[in-house]
Amino acid sequence: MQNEELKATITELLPAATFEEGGEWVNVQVEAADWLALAQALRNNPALNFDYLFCLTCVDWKTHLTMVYHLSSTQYRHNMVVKVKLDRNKPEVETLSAIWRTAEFHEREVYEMFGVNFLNHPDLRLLILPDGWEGRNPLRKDFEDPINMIKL
Amino acid sequence: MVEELGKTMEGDLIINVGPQHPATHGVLHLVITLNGETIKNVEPHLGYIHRSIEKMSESLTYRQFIYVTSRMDYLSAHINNHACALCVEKGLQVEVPARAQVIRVLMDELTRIASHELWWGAMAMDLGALTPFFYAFRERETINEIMEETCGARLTMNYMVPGGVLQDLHPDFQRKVKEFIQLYKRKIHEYDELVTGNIIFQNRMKGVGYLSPEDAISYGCSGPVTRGSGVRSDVRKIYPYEIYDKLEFDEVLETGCDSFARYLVRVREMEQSVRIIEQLIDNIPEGDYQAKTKAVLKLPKGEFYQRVETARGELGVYIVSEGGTTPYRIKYRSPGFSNLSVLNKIATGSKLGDLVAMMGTLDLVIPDIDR
Amino acid sequence: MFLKDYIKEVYGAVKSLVVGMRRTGYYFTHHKEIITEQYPDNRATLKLADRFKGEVVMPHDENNEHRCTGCTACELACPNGTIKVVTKFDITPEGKKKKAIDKLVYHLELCTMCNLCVTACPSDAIKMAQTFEHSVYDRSKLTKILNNPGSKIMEGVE
Amino acid sequence: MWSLSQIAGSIHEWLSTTFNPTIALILEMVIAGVAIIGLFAVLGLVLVIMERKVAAWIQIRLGPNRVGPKGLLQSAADTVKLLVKEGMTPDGADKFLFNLAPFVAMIVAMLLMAPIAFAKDFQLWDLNIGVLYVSSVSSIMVISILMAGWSSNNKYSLMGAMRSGAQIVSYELSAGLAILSIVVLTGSLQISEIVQSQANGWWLFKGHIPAIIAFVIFMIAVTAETNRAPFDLAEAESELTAGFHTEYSGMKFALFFLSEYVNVFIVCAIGATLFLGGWMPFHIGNWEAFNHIMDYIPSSIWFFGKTFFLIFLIMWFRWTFPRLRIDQLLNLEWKYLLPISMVNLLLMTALAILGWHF
Repeated sequence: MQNEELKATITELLPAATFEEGGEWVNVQVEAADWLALAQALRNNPALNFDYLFCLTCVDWKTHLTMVYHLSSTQYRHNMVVKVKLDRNKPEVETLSAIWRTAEFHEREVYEMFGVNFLNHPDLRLLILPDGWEGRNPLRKDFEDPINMIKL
Repeated sequence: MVEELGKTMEGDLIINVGPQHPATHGVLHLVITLNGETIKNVEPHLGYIHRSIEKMSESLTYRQFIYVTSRMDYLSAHINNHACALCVEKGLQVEVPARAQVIRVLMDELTRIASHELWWGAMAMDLGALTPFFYAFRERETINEIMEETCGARLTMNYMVPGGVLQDLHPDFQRKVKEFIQLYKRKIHEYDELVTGNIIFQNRMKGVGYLSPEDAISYGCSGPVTRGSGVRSDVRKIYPYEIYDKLEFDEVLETGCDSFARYLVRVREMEQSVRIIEQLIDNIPEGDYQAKTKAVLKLPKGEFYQRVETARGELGVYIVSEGGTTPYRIKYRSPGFSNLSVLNKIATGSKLGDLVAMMGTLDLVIPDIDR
Repeated sequence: MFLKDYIKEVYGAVKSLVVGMRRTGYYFTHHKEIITEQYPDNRATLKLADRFKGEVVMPHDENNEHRCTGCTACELACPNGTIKVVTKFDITPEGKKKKAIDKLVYHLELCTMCNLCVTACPSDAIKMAQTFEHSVYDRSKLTKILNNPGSKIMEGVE
Repeated sequence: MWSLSQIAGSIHEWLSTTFNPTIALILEMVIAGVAIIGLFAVLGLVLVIMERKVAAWIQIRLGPNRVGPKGLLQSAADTVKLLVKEGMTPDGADKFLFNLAPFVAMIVAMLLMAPIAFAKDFQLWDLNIGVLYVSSVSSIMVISILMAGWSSNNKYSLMGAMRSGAQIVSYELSAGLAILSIVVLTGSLQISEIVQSQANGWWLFKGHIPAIIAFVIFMIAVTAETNRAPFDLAEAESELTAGFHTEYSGMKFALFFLSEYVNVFIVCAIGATLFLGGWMPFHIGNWEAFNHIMDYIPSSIWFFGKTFFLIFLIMWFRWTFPRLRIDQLLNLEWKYLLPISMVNLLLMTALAILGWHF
């Protein structure tokens, strides 16, 4: 499916979605509350069939956090990007681990690196950081490593 | 630990495999719940070699951050560098000279063979056959020497730069690569004799670690792991980059869905890589090896995503740029991380001895998982 | 037939094992194939590739002159702060002040041999050497000063 | 010509003429014991260096080549290293059993030396149930492994020990049946008689195909019984780090290591005795001249030559094959080796009754 068709279909599914121009793929911005329903629709709609979540990450924009989901379809080979804006002080979003199992691991990584709380996640624990890690989240912009080899 | 797992019952045995263990090839830590010899749950604990390359890259310029990625999946260092260089080029809209493209593809494929070579040896070693490791290294060593001659290093080459490659090919490169292909063709039948055809090996691999195509997709697996389940996933074919769309090679697919299928995919992928090298080695176009770029690179504001096929699967580089000389945020979508997440799924219910076979066929490189 | 399959299975299994043993037996009897490099003993014949990246050095000519202008391009290009350029001001014969290097400090322990400094250098003052035996007992010995004591910049290098 | 039996005889004569019979007997026992311990040490050194060289050549390497001429003293240097290492006992271990286990392994290996005929008329104890003695004593070996695995208080060790228990117990069956098929032919359990019965040809050649099958099964079974690859599940290093001897270090580890190699020697010696004629020289029918030359080679050389050939075979297995999984290992025994060896025994019995062997 071409980008224009994709846009039309997604607007049909979620009229509130806004599109970001530029970039090679369709770039959708949705509200955190709408996201789970849209995700299910994207996965289950036979014309879209986005079954492959190949990248899940978060960007800290200092004023807010943005969850970035890269989706692809192994059947139609079309790609899209979904962005969900989150409140930086209390970032919360529904988990996708029931739809794409790979989200479980990636969300755990985002949880510890950015402090995003994934609601209804089956196993939201620290994955990479050592047990008992307290304090800030390493990949946020205000985190300064006490020992930074590069800036020595 | 016992309380955490929750599912544990009376009489279960919890053992820690790793961080120092001969089978994990690095500092992977698996907490395994066993019932006798049968695995009930596998729980990976990561982070022993986490260097936060993503955070580091945020304070490095677009020329500098590439070298760090060699340390992610050190066995396909060239391909990691390639992905980053491609992503920066996408942002800069630089046209890479034809010669540089061919050199890059040649290096990528040599790296892929070297990586699979090491995997093959280590895989056999996991299953208790120590000898194949040395035979694999004999071939791998010739590749390393070719790399050393042209790139100046054997493992972390840092040869790809935005706009092309760092240096031109060494004059001996073509001759040595041809010699390697000769050696490879002369020795490849040993792989079948020693390992592939061996009845013990086949029994250890067949039907072990069943991964259905649906699960492979849902868990975000990529590379030989998905292709072993019959799912097309070769980025070189589906989203071609560089000159891969002009080359003749097959995407290796096996439908066994088990460890043996994944094993066969990798062994046959080596042959395809040799095929690609044979097509290119006599047809390296003359010209520049590097496009003219500015001394200080600045990417325009925006987001750039580039995926390539490493020896382990799909590597994605996601650069968010604010228009400065350093990336605002970089995300590496490493193949190993997603491939590891499937381990619990496929290992549950099998024997402890199978776990090493499964980990072997997932081809885990721990720095790639931890980044 | 069950028995036939059974025998066939056993025969195939034994055959695959024998094939493997023939291969290892071949190497056991053919010592020409041995590929071991006897490293410390073959130092005399060991030849490393010209491009091998062992460490950064600054070549000096016979007059103890180097080509470094102290422009700090290498320091800026280095991804992890391996190179520190300490500059001083020389007085030229005409009485002008001229920037020159006092010391070019190189931390071998931090270096990743990425070659970025060498490519960044506008006057080809530094290059990669092919040495690789860097082990020392004291870490401080890995911090090196690349320019020789008393060295000057070569005539005509700007 | 000097042979081992003559040396032993002259020592015996000298001792009985010099001392009174009781003291002479005690001295003889001491000499025998010292000789066995000496043989142990020598075997350990020789077999370790042999294994390392075989492995190296198979793996296109040079192998140890620094200590002594061609690296032959490497294992002596390793022994010195192991001797001076600290003998550690982990905190949570059952100290008594933990320290006892390597000695049990050692003692079992020593006991097994008794009935082996090293050369013509050169045997420590030619008891009339020699073969039975060997197969029964060798099963005590599993106790030392279980002891080591359990007392280490380590999960890897425990799993290795349990695996090894299952493995040794099951493979003893087919090893026993293979031995039995030769006993059927010989009609005797005494080692010297078994050797004597092969004066006109080795059982491997005289016993037709059933003997060859028995020989193959015997080799597979003893490889499993001595925990060698491809059956080294008890110490599978990629699964269980080092299995039952994970916690052992220094000399206690060396004793396990040594007893493994001595066990390999013993089973190969038994194999050589049963199938390859022990110390009997190689004869071909009526080739008088050839047979005469063969007779000139001392019997001890024949015995050790055959034994080391079998040891090499086992080493060859080890450096070629991958390891089996525990369930496959037991499948192989119960579904393949045991039925085959039972049928084989039946055939062999028929052969013996009908007198079809040479």
